[in-house]
Amino acid sequence: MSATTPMTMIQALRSAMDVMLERDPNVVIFGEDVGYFGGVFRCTEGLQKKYGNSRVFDAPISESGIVGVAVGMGAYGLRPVAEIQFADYVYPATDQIVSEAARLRYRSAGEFIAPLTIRMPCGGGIYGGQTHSQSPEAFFTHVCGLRTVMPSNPYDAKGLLIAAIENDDPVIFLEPKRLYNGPFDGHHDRPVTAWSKHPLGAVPEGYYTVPLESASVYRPGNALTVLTYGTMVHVAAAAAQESGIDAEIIDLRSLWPLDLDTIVNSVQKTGRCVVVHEATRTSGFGAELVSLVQEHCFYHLEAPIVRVAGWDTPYPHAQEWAYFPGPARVAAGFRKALEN
Amino acid sequence: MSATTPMTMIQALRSAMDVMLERDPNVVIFGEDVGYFGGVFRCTEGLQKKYGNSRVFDAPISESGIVGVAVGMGAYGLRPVAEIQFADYVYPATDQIVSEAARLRYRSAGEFIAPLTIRMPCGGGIYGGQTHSQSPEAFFTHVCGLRTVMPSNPYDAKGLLIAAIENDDPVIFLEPKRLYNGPFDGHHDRPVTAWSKHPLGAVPEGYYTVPLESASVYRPGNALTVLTYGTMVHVAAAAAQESGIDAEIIDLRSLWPLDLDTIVNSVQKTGRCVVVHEATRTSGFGAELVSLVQEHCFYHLEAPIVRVAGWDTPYPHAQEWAYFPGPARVAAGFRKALEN
Amino acid sequence: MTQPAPLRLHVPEPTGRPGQHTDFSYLHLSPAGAARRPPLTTQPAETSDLAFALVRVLDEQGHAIGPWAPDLPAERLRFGLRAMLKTRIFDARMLVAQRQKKISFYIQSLGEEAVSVAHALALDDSDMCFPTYRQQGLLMARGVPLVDLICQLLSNERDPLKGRQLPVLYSVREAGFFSISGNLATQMPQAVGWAMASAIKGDTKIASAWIGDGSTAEADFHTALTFAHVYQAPVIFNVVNNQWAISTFQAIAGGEGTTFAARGIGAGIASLRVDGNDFLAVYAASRWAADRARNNLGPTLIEWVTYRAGAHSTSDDPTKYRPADDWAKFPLGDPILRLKQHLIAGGEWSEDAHAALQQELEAEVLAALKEAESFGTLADSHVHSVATMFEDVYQDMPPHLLRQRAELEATQ
Amino acid sequence: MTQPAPLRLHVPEPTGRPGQHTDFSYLHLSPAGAARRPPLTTQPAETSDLAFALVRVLDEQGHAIGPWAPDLPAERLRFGLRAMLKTRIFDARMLVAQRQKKISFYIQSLGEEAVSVAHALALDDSDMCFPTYRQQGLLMARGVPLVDLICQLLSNERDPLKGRQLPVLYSVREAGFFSISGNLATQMPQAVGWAMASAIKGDTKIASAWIGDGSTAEADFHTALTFAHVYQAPVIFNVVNNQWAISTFQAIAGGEGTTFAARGIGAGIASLRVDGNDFLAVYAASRWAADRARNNLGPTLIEWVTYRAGAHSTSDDPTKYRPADDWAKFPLGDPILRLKQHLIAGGEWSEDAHAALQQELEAEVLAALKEAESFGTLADSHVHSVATMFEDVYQDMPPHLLRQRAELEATQ
Ligand SMILES: Cc1ncc(C[n+]2csc(CCOP(=O)(O)OP(=O)(O)O)c2C)c(N)n1
Ligand SMILES: Cc1ncc(C[n+]2csc(CCOP(=O)(O)OP(=O)(O)O)c2C)c(N)n1
Ligand SMILES: [Mg+2]
Ligand SMILES: [Mg+2]
Repeated sequence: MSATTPMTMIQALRSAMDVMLERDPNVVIFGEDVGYFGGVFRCTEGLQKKYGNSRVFDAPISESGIVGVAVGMGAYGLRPVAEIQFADYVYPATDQIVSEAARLRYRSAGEFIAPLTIRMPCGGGIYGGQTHSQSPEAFFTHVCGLRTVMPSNPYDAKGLLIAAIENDDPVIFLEPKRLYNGPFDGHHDRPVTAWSKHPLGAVPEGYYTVPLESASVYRPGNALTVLTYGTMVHVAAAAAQESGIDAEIIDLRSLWPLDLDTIVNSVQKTGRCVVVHEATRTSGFGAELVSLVQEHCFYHLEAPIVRVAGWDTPYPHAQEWAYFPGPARVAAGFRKALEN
Repeated sequence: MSATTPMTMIQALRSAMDVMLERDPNVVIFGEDVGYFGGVFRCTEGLQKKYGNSRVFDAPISESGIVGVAVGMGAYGLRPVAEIQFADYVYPATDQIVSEAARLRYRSAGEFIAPLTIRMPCGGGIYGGQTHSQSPEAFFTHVCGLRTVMPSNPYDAKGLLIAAIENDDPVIFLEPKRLYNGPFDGHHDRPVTAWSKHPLGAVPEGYYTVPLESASVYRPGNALTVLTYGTMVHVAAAAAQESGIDAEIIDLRSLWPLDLDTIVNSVQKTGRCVVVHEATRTSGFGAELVSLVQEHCFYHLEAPIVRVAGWDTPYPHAQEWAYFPGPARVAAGFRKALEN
Repeated sequence: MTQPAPLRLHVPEPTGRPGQHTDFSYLHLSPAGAARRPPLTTQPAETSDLAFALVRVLDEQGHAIGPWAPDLPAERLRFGLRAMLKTRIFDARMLVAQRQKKISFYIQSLGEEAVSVAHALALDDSDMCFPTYRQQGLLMARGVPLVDLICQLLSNERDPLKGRQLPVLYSVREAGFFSISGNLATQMPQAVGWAMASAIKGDTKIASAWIGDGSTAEADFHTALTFAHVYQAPVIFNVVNNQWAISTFQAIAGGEGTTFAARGIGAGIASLRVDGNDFLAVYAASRWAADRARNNLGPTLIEWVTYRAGAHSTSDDPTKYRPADDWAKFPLGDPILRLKQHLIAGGEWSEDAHAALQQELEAEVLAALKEAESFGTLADSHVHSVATMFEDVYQDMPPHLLRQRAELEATQ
Repeated sequence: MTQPAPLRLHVPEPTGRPGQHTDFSYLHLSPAGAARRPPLTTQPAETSDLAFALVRVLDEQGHAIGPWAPDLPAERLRFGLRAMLKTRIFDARMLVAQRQKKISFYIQSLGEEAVSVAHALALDDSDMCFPTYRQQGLLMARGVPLVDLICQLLSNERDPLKGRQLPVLYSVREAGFFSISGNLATQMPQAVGWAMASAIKGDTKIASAWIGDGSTAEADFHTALTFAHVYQAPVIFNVVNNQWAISTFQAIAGGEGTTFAARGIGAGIASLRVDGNDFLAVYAASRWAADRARNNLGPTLIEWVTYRAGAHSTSDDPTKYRPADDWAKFPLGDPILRLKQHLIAGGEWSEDAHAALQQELEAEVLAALKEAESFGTLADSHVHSVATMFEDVYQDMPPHLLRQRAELEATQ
């Protein structure tokens, strides 16, 4: 593996796209404002200049069109990497994702495939209000044929994005925007820490992958198992540290299909489980995790599995930090899982 | 309550709309082919003739437009009842449902509301293949601000539809198409039975409601609790009868918000639980039900909660009956829940 | 202004309902030969007139007249006639098979054969078609083996799509026929993306996409126009205006007082309105559009004016919502009869040859049906194994699907 | 044909980038007074020329000329000037407040004030506007109390939207100002539905909807056109072509070689392209459209040609993607200066009066800000209680939200 450099998540994502544009002439990148300007979060900055505007270009403001043309490009043989400016704006593309990208291989019995990667920033914590804060992963995990991925750090972001681009299935690639510039642990009133201070902010410069369907144990522990992903990995870590509870934190990385073995092994060891996500609770992806754990580890469970999640309300602007499941709420969830 | 008549589910739904068009001049009905022709499943037959074409009319083939204009009508003060021809075709309307109808009251702090009812046939069993068979309820239950309802018989269908139309929240009203003409129990190779032979096929002619957020105990029992809705209510009943297992079958009717008390009371009594739905399993609404039961009844559970659901594949045409969770698979789920 | 009158909702109605006679004057036809033929390099906005006119080549006597009359050898015309007739005979036979319950569902293209067959002749074989469920003519023109198609219809053990799709939702990659979606209009932006990909790669292949009048109301239609215009994608948009979308008249999709071709003009796309039952006009307009696309001159939209002569599908009964004899009165006639008349008028065809061809094709279709049936039908449960249901969801089967397949096998 | 050359992808570029000068000739301007004014009863297709022309009233000297020159008393013009100036001053002051971190986010409408203010003057107060985030001019023209607006911007305890929405996403039902969505273009079909409802009820109210050039690429724009055309809904579509959508030039939304007004023609809707910085032209065209709608003559689409003089929002830096001095060179000038010039030319206004007005409005805005700040800001956490977060999700709070609210209160 090549030498590592400290990178933010934005730089790591950009590096992944750079590497893939270089390696594979079939990779193309487009989306709203991604071309000349380089994206509202600057993830594609400089790529148009480097690879030209038929490889990296701006798209009309039409999420359905962005995904729709990506499906056609995929069928042609390209590997489109499309950006949706905010995950909150993916809904117009639902039909092209659910009815088309996800089912093209199946319905054509393998004649046509849709090897797309659809990147989108998700999650709150930037005072973005109800339309710049959502985490819609549950929708995607319900759709067979899709892969859903969410990194929690620069190293994984780059390795997973390369793996996603190379994968022949359509991949929904969710990027927790609050992590773009630092490992946010939920303490919004404290100074921002930098990725350069985090071990997973050291990123190889060249090509490497983090395999899909593999979870990582972010923090080993014995008291209980935490199943989480994205920003909440860091919040859970803060909760563990602050509560002194020896939580084993599993960063799922790939939400679906997922790495069930790592989950089952951990819960069978700890006997207790807390599921944490930022998305609204009801029918969130946490419900699937709870179901899997109780199906596979029922006789090892010593207490009910606890869910800590966003409330079942839109993400409010002014009350953002009462909505966001911060370390205090996560730690309360830990304590609940340790009752009895 | 007025005199009852035997009605199919189609007749009961039509009767509900007829009653509401008559009672409330703000009720309007539209959708693809619903006007002159009366709908591809004939649910609105005769209504345009009776109420005129500014109350009941055809819409362009645009699900996003149908829901979008319904939101505007609702804001004006009408009570639109929109039909989506098949639930499989609701995806183009996702943004108008999720970002608009569901959040209009919230984001305007109550200044504007979206009192829509969006009817759509769902479920398989008619050899409709992957685009005429889907059950997308899980999506809707994840969206705060929406109500999701699914009746399993003519009596409930009419009473729930009237309640939905009268309700000021947006209601997704899913109609299991395989039940339109008879209480289908999953035995596709047996002759179709008629609603006129079923007690819940006797429907009052006039106005009545079945309250939202209320489940019904379709079959009392002691061995285990079955949480289900729609077509699967009848399949579960067949499974209970054929297996001789004394299942208590709860017909949720309102999926979300739901009647948690009825669920908890039953599971605390039986100590065992099977969740059954036709939709794909992963991140299906069953996952939320499993989560709720394990959260609220953990110490009463004697065995893992079992999910019986559609496989995580598109709904195939030729292998339809291997996909559909019929009585044998449901009964196997019962037996699994009784192990240990 | 004085106090205005109350507003009222306008709900378009067809000019004929059961028991009445349709007044087809709403079609605004031009005579054959009347519409001009602009150069390939025309500016899109300059085709405005053609989006409201009607390009026609064949006159009442079957003569080819005017600037659009193509220079097509009789050989090719006979090939086209054969493909159209084959399409019609195939449709008729499959309808019978559906009534016999061998096939679970069917959609015919009766009366619209020219818009796919003649278009196919104007494309290269490596160009990709993004069809709807009513372009079986493309398959006939491109010579796809009938047995393969019928196996798909029968959902049997040789169904190339493994029983996964409703009958008629074919996918034939090697014939440049994209997998048909059950969701209307989704193929439109996909065709644009495919065409953009060809341009990105510097290839020479173009795409051609199909949509019905009713489905133009779907957002994806407009999205496709926008993207095609912005990137000048080498794509052709075919709007088959067969006047009906199940029970709704084309005015419910927005055809009243304007045309579907006009949508293209608004989006900056060169657009034509063409007699879709005139084989020569369809060929000529398609060729014009294909040449534009292939020469980096951008997309073209063509509205084909035709008539859905049959029921929408085998689930539909059109006598419930429109006059039963509409097709007989439809002013643009029958595409097969019109091409036949043209060939006979030119001494290139005869009634006898036609009768012989008819017989030959009927035998061919029947033989294919018989052979296909030998591989079973859905009704007799000779279908792909249930285990195949779990394949192709992903490239590699993930553990959860392996578990589910095992669970299914355990309860079988 | 000979073997064609390789295809290539066309990606539109603006005529100016940082360090260059924008060539505004792409705008294709007509002189003031040149565009004809058709009768209200015109057929939509007959407005084609006007969708490519430019309706203008004010000439270089500030004189009102041509058939569109409206008959508007000086009183109303001064009212309009005041509302535009108030909008501009409000914007400027709120930008400062944002930089001071009193407000978390802001979007100004600099340079586009006429398209909302003059339009508002052409509507009745009971007509409903379906705006985007850049039509604060409507609020000023309709006299919404500034303190209410600023409380929304401050997300404070008096925020009428209870802190739920980003700043500027107002909802003011009693001023006929529909709740602004953060999701682009969704308001378009909603406006059509609202207008259809008015028609269904036989009322006389009409709807007016707003969208940016970039957002016309969203499917909902086209869907709205289709439904409005089909049902002849009493609605006005305002496309504010301010040349930019964040960093993308209007050609990326499909403005190259055509106009946004032309989209309406294709859909069978009467359409105009109008100088959006010409207060009189905006009023006249708006009035024409409103009169058509109110008289059951159907929808109208108007493209307002203007320029987004400021940054997209406080999160944006336009010098990264366009020449910094573009606005100064924009050929349609500044709507406030142009109306001021017209009034002064007619002896109805003076530099002194203008200066006094400016001072008065600055004081008014400052006073309102001060009063609003007395109810707190987001920064100092004087916001609606966290318990309110659970309200208005449903009409009545369901048990699961009661439980969640209790859970929140327990961990606070
Ligand atoms: C998204 C979606 N909505 C609705 C349908 C149901 N549907 C199938 S065909 C059809 C009519 C289409 O009419 P048109 O586009 O005119 O094509 P034609 O059948 O006339 O060839 C409808 C409404 C569907 N398949 N997909
Ligand atoms: C569905 C959706 N996609 C993307 C965005 C992000 N976004 C917000 S404003 C904007 C640009 C809109 O440009 P335009 O329509 O021209 O309006 P203007 O800002 O120029 O007034 C974009 C892309 C959004 N809010 N909603
Ligand atoms: Mg049609
Ligand atoms: Mg703009």
